[in-house]
Amino acid sequence: MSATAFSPLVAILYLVSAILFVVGLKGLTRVRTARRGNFLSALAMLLAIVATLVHIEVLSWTWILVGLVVGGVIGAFAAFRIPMTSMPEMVALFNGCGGAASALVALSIVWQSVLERGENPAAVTVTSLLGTSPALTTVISVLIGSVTLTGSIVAFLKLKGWISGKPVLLPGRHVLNLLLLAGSVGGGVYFALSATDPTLQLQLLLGVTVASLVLGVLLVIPIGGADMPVVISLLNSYSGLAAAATGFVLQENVLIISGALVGASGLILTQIMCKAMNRSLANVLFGGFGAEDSGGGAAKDARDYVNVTSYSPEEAVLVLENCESLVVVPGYGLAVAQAQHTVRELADLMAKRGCQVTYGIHPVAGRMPGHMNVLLAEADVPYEQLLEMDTVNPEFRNTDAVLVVGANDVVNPAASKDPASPIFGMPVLDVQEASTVMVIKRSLSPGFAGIKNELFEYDNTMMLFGDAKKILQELVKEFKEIAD
Amino acid sequence: MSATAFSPLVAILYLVSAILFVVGLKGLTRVRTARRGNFLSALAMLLAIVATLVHIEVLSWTWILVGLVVGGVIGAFAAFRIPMTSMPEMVALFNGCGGAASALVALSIVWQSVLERGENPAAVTVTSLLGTSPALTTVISVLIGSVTLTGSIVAFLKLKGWISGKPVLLPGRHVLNLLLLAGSVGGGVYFALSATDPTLQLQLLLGVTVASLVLGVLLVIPIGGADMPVVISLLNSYSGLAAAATGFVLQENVLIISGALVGASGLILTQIMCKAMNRSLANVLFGGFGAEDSGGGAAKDARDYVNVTSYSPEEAVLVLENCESLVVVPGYGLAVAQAQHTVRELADLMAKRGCQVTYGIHPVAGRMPGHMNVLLAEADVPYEQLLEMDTVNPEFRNTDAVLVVGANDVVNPAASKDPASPIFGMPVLDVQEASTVMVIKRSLSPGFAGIKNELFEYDNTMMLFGDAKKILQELVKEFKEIAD
Amino acid sequence: MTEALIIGIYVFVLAMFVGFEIITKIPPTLHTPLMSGANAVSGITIVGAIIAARTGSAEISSILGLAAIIFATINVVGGFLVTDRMLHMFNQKKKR
Amino acid sequence: MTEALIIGIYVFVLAMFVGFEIITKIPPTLHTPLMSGANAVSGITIVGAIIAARTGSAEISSILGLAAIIFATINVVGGFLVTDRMLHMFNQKKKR
Ligand SMILES: NC(=O)c1ccc[n+]([C@@H]2O[C@H](COP(=O)([O-])OP(=O)(O)OC[C@H]3O[C@@H](n4cnc5c(N)ncnc54)[C@H](OP(=O)(O)O)[C@@H]3O)[C@@H](O)[C@H]2O)c1
Ligand SMILES: NC(=O)c1ccc[n+]([C@@H]2O[C@H](COP(=O)([O-])OP(=O)(O)OC[C@H]3O[C@@H](n4cnc5c(N)ncnc54)[C@H](OP(=O)(O)O)[C@@H]3O)[C@@H](O)[C@H]2O)c1
Repeated sequence: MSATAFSPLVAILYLVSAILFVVGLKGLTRVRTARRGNFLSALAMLLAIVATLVHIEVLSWTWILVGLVVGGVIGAFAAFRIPMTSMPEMVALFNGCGGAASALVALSIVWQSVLERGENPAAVTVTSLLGTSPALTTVISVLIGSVTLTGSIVAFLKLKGWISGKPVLLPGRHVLNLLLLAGSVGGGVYFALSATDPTLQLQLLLGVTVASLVLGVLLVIPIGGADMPVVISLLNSYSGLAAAATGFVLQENVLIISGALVGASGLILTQIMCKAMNRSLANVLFGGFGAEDSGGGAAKDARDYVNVTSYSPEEAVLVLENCESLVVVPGYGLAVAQAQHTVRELADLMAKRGCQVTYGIHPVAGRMPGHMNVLLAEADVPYEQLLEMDTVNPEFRNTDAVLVVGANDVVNPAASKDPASPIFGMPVLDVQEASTVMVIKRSLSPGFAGIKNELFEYDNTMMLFGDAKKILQELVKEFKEIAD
Repeated sequence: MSATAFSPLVAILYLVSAILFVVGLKGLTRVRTARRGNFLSALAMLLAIVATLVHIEVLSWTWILVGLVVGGVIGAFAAFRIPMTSMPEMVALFNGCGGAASALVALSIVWQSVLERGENPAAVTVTSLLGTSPALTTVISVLIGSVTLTGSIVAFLKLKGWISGKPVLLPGRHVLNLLLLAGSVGGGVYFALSATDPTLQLQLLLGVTVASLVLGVLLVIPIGGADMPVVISLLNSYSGLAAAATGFVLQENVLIISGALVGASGLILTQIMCKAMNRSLANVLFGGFGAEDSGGGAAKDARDYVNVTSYSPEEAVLVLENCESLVVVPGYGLAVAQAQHTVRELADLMAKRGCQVTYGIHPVAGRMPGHMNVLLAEADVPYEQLLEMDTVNPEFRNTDAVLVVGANDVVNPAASKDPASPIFGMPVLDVQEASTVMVIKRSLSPGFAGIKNELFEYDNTMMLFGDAKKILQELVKEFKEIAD
Repeated sequence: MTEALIIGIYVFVLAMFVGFEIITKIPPTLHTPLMSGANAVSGITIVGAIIAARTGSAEISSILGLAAIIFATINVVGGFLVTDRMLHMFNQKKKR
Repeated sequence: MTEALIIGIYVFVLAMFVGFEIITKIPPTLHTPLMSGANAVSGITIVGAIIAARTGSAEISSILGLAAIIFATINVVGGFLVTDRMLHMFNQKKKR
């Protein structure tokens, strides 16, 4: 480590910590071991922090303690306060913090080792003092960290709805982004290799910082709000790489290892998520998916539909009370309406009447991976009733009724039928195979993909228009009346 | 590297080589990519060798070239000459060479850097000159390398049948082995830590070498010949660890990485192989499995059997010519008799008559993993006809006839029926479910596990006694006569 | 290129391999927890933040360090707690 | 313990993880080829052997080095060739 002397004990502690990170992350990939895996990772982090505190010559504890306490309180408060359904936003914010921290550490090292030296500061540069490669990794850390920070903030704002979720497609944005990237990289290389003047070097560094902050915004702005989970996963990978870059600056292997672990696993996860939506990463990042001008089959409102039959909750209950099997298919609308408890109430009433109720969970239903699982878990729906797509799809032909609650794209038959459809190829739930399909949504507006769904026109489809929670509450009320 | 100056270019070449090793080994785990994987590993090795030659200051090329040419010719000659069916022996020998090389390198470093110094050699020890940890890793490299060498040689001799395949169980062998191990380790530690006298240090090093050479013999002698594949896999893992230890001595990361890769993958493979036999590694190493005194159900000859009916090849053909489906179950006896071509001839004749012929391959049939696959591949049996155990087992109930050729343990019903049997729990091929089972073997002697097989007494079993090749040739002859 | 940089690259490459290999098939339910758990791990930069802030002076470097500690701690503490909260939910359901 | 040793241990541990992770499910057919392929890789000790023999003197160290080169080369060349021979057999079969 450049900042401190080498200590074998601390190196071993860091190694143990790195091993625990590996074991912990591996644990996170299996349901049975996930919680223990998370715990092991947290333990690894604690170990790394303690080893660091023991190791370095702390000149003043005040700021370290202040920082730990303030950050810890904010983090814990945020973690306990937010509702489960706002997880993606929260993860985005946390991720931004990580990126910011990596960039700040790199900047602080520059100030500390160069600008604040007792000797004549005009005589030394980062490169002359620390060497070329630490200078280079410093600027990489700043670059990636800054992009992560502002990119995550934009993702957060989009998910919160504080700025429009619609892709903002500036003209010439690709050129602008390329220029900014080239500028940052070029400035960074010049910073590390050729600068001999500390003032110029400082200006370059600040220039790179600003350029990457802007770049982060511009890269995420053109991406639709619903693609944010993928973006966050990618930014998560970046924040790992930023931490690894910081590790190169400090020559600390534990940072390099954990950073690389996160970098790699984030990339893999991003790919897995893209695959589940049947899209390429490039399409997610640069496709402007969900923008106004999105391709063929775009639908805005009822004018695109013919032969849609709307039913009242009373009529729906007449069908439901004779069902022997019901599959509930939840979608993003369930989260919007916060109707998870009501849907469970209805399911329980049906089950009491002898109907077999299960839930069909599409892997990308909602707006984050596992969105429906989290939502239904909050409403205490038994785990065994949640069926994955591959399990539930062959069942639909033997199902009396399907209740689609605020789902749209994930039940769109065009995905398997219409090669011209933008979502063609994405595996969907074949709800139309059931005897009756009931769809609860507020209007005929499209879902995330912005396209028409001809399921709503099918003869065996009953549309129940209204807010999911309200409609479900009415269904529950009717049911109770029957029971009395 | 202690022996040479640091060169970034060479370090990068070594890194590329290490990456290629990882990718290559990963490729070796899938049938589709296995050959390319092996090629990539070989490329990685070539790269590492070239990088080394470029890098170090070669004072004389003679010996290096002599070594490469002599070793290369011997290796290539051995690789091309041996029959496919002697693979395990060959791998054992190659493996022994690897262990020997690691030990020799470590010894050479000691001589070169200490004993052959121009200055007064009496004044320096390995430890004082190279440091404690290189001294320690040197002795580890010698220890593991020597055990690998002699262990592999014993495995080779057992497989070749040049020494008895029977476990040789010396009384008190566990104590003796423990003493030898403790002696080697203790001597090694003393060598690295406390020796100040170079003569004593040299004596210690030679003592450790001799003790580990003896240990290698004693560890493998008590293991039955048929367990040798597992032993070789374990020794393979050791040779990797020896290479890694050499890497520590030379402070060369490419050796550490490739050595650790082999060490880890060898361990995993050993475990997989033990699992396929439903035995623990400890049982394989220390159980003396296959010794004269092996537990209940031991059977030596015909006196243990009642109700065995022996048939002639003519009678067998009468049954076979009416079969619509035949499963051939090959075992170790097929390899002994070298009857793979003849069995294929018979199968082709049957197929021509409209019978559907497949082969049921048990994962541990024969004496090495994939033994039957290699054997039948040599006889050009189409790959699609080879069915794995899980695929073929449900088929037996619909099969007209099963032809068991020199297999015994892998078709022993006791494995699933008799909890007292030593092989209880091992998954076997349920051949008895077929209408007729024909078993070709020379006598009623037991197979590798040394136990009775009551399949031979079943009513639907026809025993065809004789050498597998001879019996099969007679069957082929009879068949051709029918066809005429 | 210095030897230290090369060694860093070795360690980095190996750790990337480990990262790629440990995440293979993962059920969709765990996508979000894995994301947020991995995110918490990337807060390891806190080690660097502590080093940066250790002088406790009023100089710019220490102030940047303090800010880095705060941000990194939010990331670490918030990340692990939020992940645990999510996973707790799934576990509860399974026990019944 | 020196810094060099510690770094070696880091590299070793990471490579062990990689080794454990890349070998997961492997069909029985490939057990023997994998064994012999991995065995050939362990011949990497040839790098050390070349270093040991580079002086080419008639001293004991060089003679040990020469022996090491011969053994390691047998391991490497024989191992890769034998593996390729085995795999060639399987591949041939599949093409038909
Ligand atoms: N899960 C992920 O990780 C992830 C990530 C990125 C993108 N995506 C994308 O998101 C989409 C998910 O599909 P989805 O079927 O779940 O959702 P969707 O296709 O976006 O459809 C949601 C539907 O819910 C309705 N809705 C909204 N608020 C409602 C309320 N209060 N009450 C009743 N209905 C309401 C909307 O129709 P009305 O406005 O008419 O009510 C809308 O059509 C997919 O296209 C997927 O690719 C998912
Ligand atoms: N595949 C592996 O990797 C591996 C590794 C270690 C151990 N093993 C063990 O090896 C055993 C393999 O089972 P297996 O059924 O293949 O073999 P087996 O149980 O050893 O039986 C082989 C049979 O072949 C007969 N035989 C020998 N030479 C013959 C010839 N020339 N013609 C006709 N028959 C002949 C023998 O009986 P006669 O003497 O009466 O002819 C013997 O009963 C298992 O117990 C397994 O656990 C396998």
